[in-house]
Amino acid sequence: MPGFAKTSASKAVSKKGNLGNTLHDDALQNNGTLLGADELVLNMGPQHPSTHGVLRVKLKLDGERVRGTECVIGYLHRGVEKIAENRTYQQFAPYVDRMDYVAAISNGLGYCEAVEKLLNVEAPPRARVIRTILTELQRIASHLVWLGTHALDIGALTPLFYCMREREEILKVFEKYCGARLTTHAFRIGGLQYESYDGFEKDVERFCNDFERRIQEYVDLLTGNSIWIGRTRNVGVLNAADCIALGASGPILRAAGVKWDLRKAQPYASYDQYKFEIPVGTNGDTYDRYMVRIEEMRQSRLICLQAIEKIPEGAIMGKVGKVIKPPAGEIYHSIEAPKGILGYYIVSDATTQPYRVRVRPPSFINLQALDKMVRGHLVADVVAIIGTLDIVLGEVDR
Amino acid sequence: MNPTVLTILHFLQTWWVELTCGVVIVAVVPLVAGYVVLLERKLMADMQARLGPMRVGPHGLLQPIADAVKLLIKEDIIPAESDKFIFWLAPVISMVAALTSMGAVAFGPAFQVARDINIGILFVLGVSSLGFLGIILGGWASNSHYSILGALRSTAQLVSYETAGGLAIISALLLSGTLKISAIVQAQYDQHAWFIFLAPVAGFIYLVASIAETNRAPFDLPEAESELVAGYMTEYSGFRWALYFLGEYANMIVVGSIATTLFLGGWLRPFPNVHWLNWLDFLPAVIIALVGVYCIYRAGKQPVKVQTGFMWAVALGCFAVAFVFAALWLLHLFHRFGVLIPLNLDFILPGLNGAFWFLLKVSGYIYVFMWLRFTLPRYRFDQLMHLGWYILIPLAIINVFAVGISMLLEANGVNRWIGMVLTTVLVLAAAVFLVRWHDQRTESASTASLTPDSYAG
Amino acid sequence: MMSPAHYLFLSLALFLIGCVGVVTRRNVIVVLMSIELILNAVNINLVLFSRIFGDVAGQVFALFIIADAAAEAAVGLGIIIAFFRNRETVLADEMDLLKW
Amino acid sequence: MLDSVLFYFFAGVAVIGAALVVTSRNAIHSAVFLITTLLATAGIFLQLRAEFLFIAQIILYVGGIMVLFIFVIMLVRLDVPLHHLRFRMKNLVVTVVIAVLGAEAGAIIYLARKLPGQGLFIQNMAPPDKLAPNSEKLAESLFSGYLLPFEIASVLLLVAMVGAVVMAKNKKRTEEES
Repeated sequence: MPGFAKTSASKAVSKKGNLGNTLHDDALQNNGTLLGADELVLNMGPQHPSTHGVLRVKLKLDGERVRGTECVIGYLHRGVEKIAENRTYQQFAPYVDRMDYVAAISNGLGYCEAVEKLLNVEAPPRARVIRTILTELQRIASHLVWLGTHALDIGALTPLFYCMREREEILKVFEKYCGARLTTHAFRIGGLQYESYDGFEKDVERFCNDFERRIQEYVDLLTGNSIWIGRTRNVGVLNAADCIALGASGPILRAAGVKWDLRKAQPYASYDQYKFEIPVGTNGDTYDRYMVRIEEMRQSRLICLQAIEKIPEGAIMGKVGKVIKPPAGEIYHSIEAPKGILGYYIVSDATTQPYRVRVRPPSFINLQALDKMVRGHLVADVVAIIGTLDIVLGEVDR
Repeated sequence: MNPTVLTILHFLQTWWVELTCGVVIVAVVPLVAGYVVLLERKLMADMQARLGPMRVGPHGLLQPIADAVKLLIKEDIIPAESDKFIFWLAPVISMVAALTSMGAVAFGPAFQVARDINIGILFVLGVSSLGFLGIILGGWASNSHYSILGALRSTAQLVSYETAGGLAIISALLLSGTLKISAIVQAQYDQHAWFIFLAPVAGFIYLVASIAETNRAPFDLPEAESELVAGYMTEYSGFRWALYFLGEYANMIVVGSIATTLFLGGWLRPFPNVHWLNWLDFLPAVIIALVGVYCIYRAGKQPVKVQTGFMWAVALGCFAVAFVFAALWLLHLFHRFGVLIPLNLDFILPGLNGAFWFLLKVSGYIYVFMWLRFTLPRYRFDQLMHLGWYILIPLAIINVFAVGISMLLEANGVNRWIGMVLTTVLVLAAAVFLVRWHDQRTESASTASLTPDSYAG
Repeated sequence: MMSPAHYLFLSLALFLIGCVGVVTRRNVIVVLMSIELILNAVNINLVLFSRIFGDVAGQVFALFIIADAAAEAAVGLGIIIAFFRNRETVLADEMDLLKW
Repeated sequence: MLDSVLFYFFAGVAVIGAALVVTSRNAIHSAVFLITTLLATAGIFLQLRAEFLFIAQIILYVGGIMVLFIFVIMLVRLDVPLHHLRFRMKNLVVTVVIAVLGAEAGAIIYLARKLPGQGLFIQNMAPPDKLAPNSEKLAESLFSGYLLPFEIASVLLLVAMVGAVVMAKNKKRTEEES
């Protein structure tokens, strides 16, 4: 029965809400209908198992059908962009890791390349190849976290643990390389601080060889499963025009059929040297996004395999002084992070500290699409759609 | 002697098996439920490439007790705006219903509380279905949106799937021709087949419906943790929450028992009519003893001395139980060869053996539940309702007719198995048709902006 | 051993309590529930007589009454929902559209 | 002995429950107490050897009808304070009821003194095995002698179902959809 319960928005936050108790003295004024036109406001989050952190979504429901949403963000706001104005360029580099903490290395790559562009230096080829390998591993790790949590949101318990098992291997590589697993701070402006360790290629190769088989395990569990298809197909459809209008990028855009990947369109690091495909979907629904990300993991694996074939010898640090003092000016540099286009806009006033750093976080912009995607769906779909957007609240709130 | 005492003694003499069973149900089922939880976690861990609880006791064997203690001493939180009376009452209803319905379950030919009611299976069904009053009332009383959404989902789901499950049960009841539990099992003995083989579709429908009735994945929408936090239990904590949990797991055992009684031959051992397989009656003792042997084998590999001791203790326990089985068997033999022992324990051996097989089958059934839970994603609410109303219920109705037809055919001299296969094929064809039809329907509906309301389903 | 009078007294008590509910309560849903009480009291009588005479007919009619109660509840609650949707009340004395 | 203990227990629960149904202010509480009463009545049925009715009462009444009630109470908001508008003759009705009950009780006690073991006070009803096996007997009766009423009852239920669906359906929404 539609609209089984009604409380107006103000009521939901006031002390009321017992649907049908004798305690309400304002029932007469409010004329509380439960049936009919009015909506139930459900506060989803900030403490909720599947809002991926501290996202709060106010859902306006009719029965279980979503009539509208309102995202409340900022619970994890730390003022990263403001902090940048009081740190030197090097000092700020670790902070960017804390934005998208699921894909810290990608953040670091974007920032370092942006500053390098500002300084007009280039990292040496060896550094760029190692950066590429680590970033692609990070992309796989990020997609694994996405897949596990997304499947968990839809109710499949097991893929999460399989995904974490593989991610663990990647994190071990990171740990061996730079000592940290999550917020790695692996790159430095101008190149790398650390040489790759002995057996780095072998580790990556072993992981990649295993990984094809492991992907097949997830595919076996999910892709052909009729419940999974039922839960994801035609859910949260976002077509190409909408994606472009909302600025959605990354797998969301590609699932809608737009073949846009900065790794191909504006190659950075050493992506121009490798052959890989850009997987695209057709419908732009949750299932397509799932397929696109699964395929992206396969492509990342191929990139890694190609890259470890020929890591050039040479220096790992470019010609960057101890004190970074870029000329006055501004720069925008963007990379294809696992979640979409990650851009850094840096304004320099020729001091050691940036005048302003502005981040274009993919999660934040993709989150805009939520309202459009969930309207008319059920509560359960909201969870699936939040999962498929692959947001990280550290990046949304910064 | 005092007449009152005599009355009481007489009462005890008549009802001691029933009383003991009652006490066992009330005292042991919670513990068993705790261990079912542990088993579930262990199985889940095994399927997910991890270890599961390992800290409390060797291999986490004491985990349920630790959990119970933790839940007991936890602060009892009652939400401020909740309806206190019903908030208090709801979990109790949930658990009492599950435990009461267990009273009529026959765990073996000798172990049943309500031994001779001639509506046995209906009693189990009806009383266990009262448990969801606890869910709906608890969801309402907690004064939380998540809770009430969970309660409403639960109501709609239970009403739908109880219909399908009831129709599936009718198929089996047609075959048995009685509602009495012991007579149902006897009918399976007399007809030389478990009813799952005579009405496979009904068995399958009951499996699905019972998963939905116990709110287990993939039908765990009322408590879907990723959507409704914990559904109707959101506001519950501590021991009240534990009561819900207990009720849920006890309910699993109840539906397992119903399925075992109706479809899997109850307490009958495999091939009960084949006499050269009579050695299977030894199997319970042997299996339990083998578990003991395995424990001893594992005991040597334990890293800590305490754990080794514990394993030995478990092994000794197994041996003791196996010995009881064996001793009773020996007594039975003595009896047969004329050595008279004054105790009349005749009913106990078949009783224990029956209980062993019965519990084994119930465990198998519950294992299927768990396996599905670890494997499948969750249905969405409208999909759940559609599955119930558009596929399972029509299929169950068709199946009732099919079973009736096959019985008529048999009465008219057609070989039973031929009739069974024919009707089952027909039902399966109907199932394929239903699924196809429903897929087309949903495909055309998904293009429309709004699908019909799901609660009305 | 209980005599029929005990059961009849119980039945009467339930019947009268149900009547009180029907007459005094304003909430239509509670009125419906009171009607269920009355039907229930009748059922006790029917089952009692079936027991006294050893004739199953009384139970058959009790079964019919349960079916009737189900029908009544379904339709009654349907009316209440429809009414509530239009007038947003379930109180009997506010259902006064015909009292003009 | 056991019989009368059971009877007084069930009867007491039923009557107290019924009284609470009528007096409690909260409709959900009323429903809960009605469930209690119905379950106690089911116990009485069991005592009267009507096993099938016992379980029918539990499954149909408690598991079906009462759930419907609770569902509707949850859907419909019932929380208008009741104290400012009360039925004027409540006290009168209650007095009448208590008077009738008292008169009945008095009559019973008087008659029991006067005619022990006769009429309404017969000690031995028909032998219990006359109704056993209950569900079989009931089914025979239902599907032979009372087949027509049975079918009429099923038609009644069907009509009620259709009527309930038609009435509860939200017309606005259906128009939107079509």
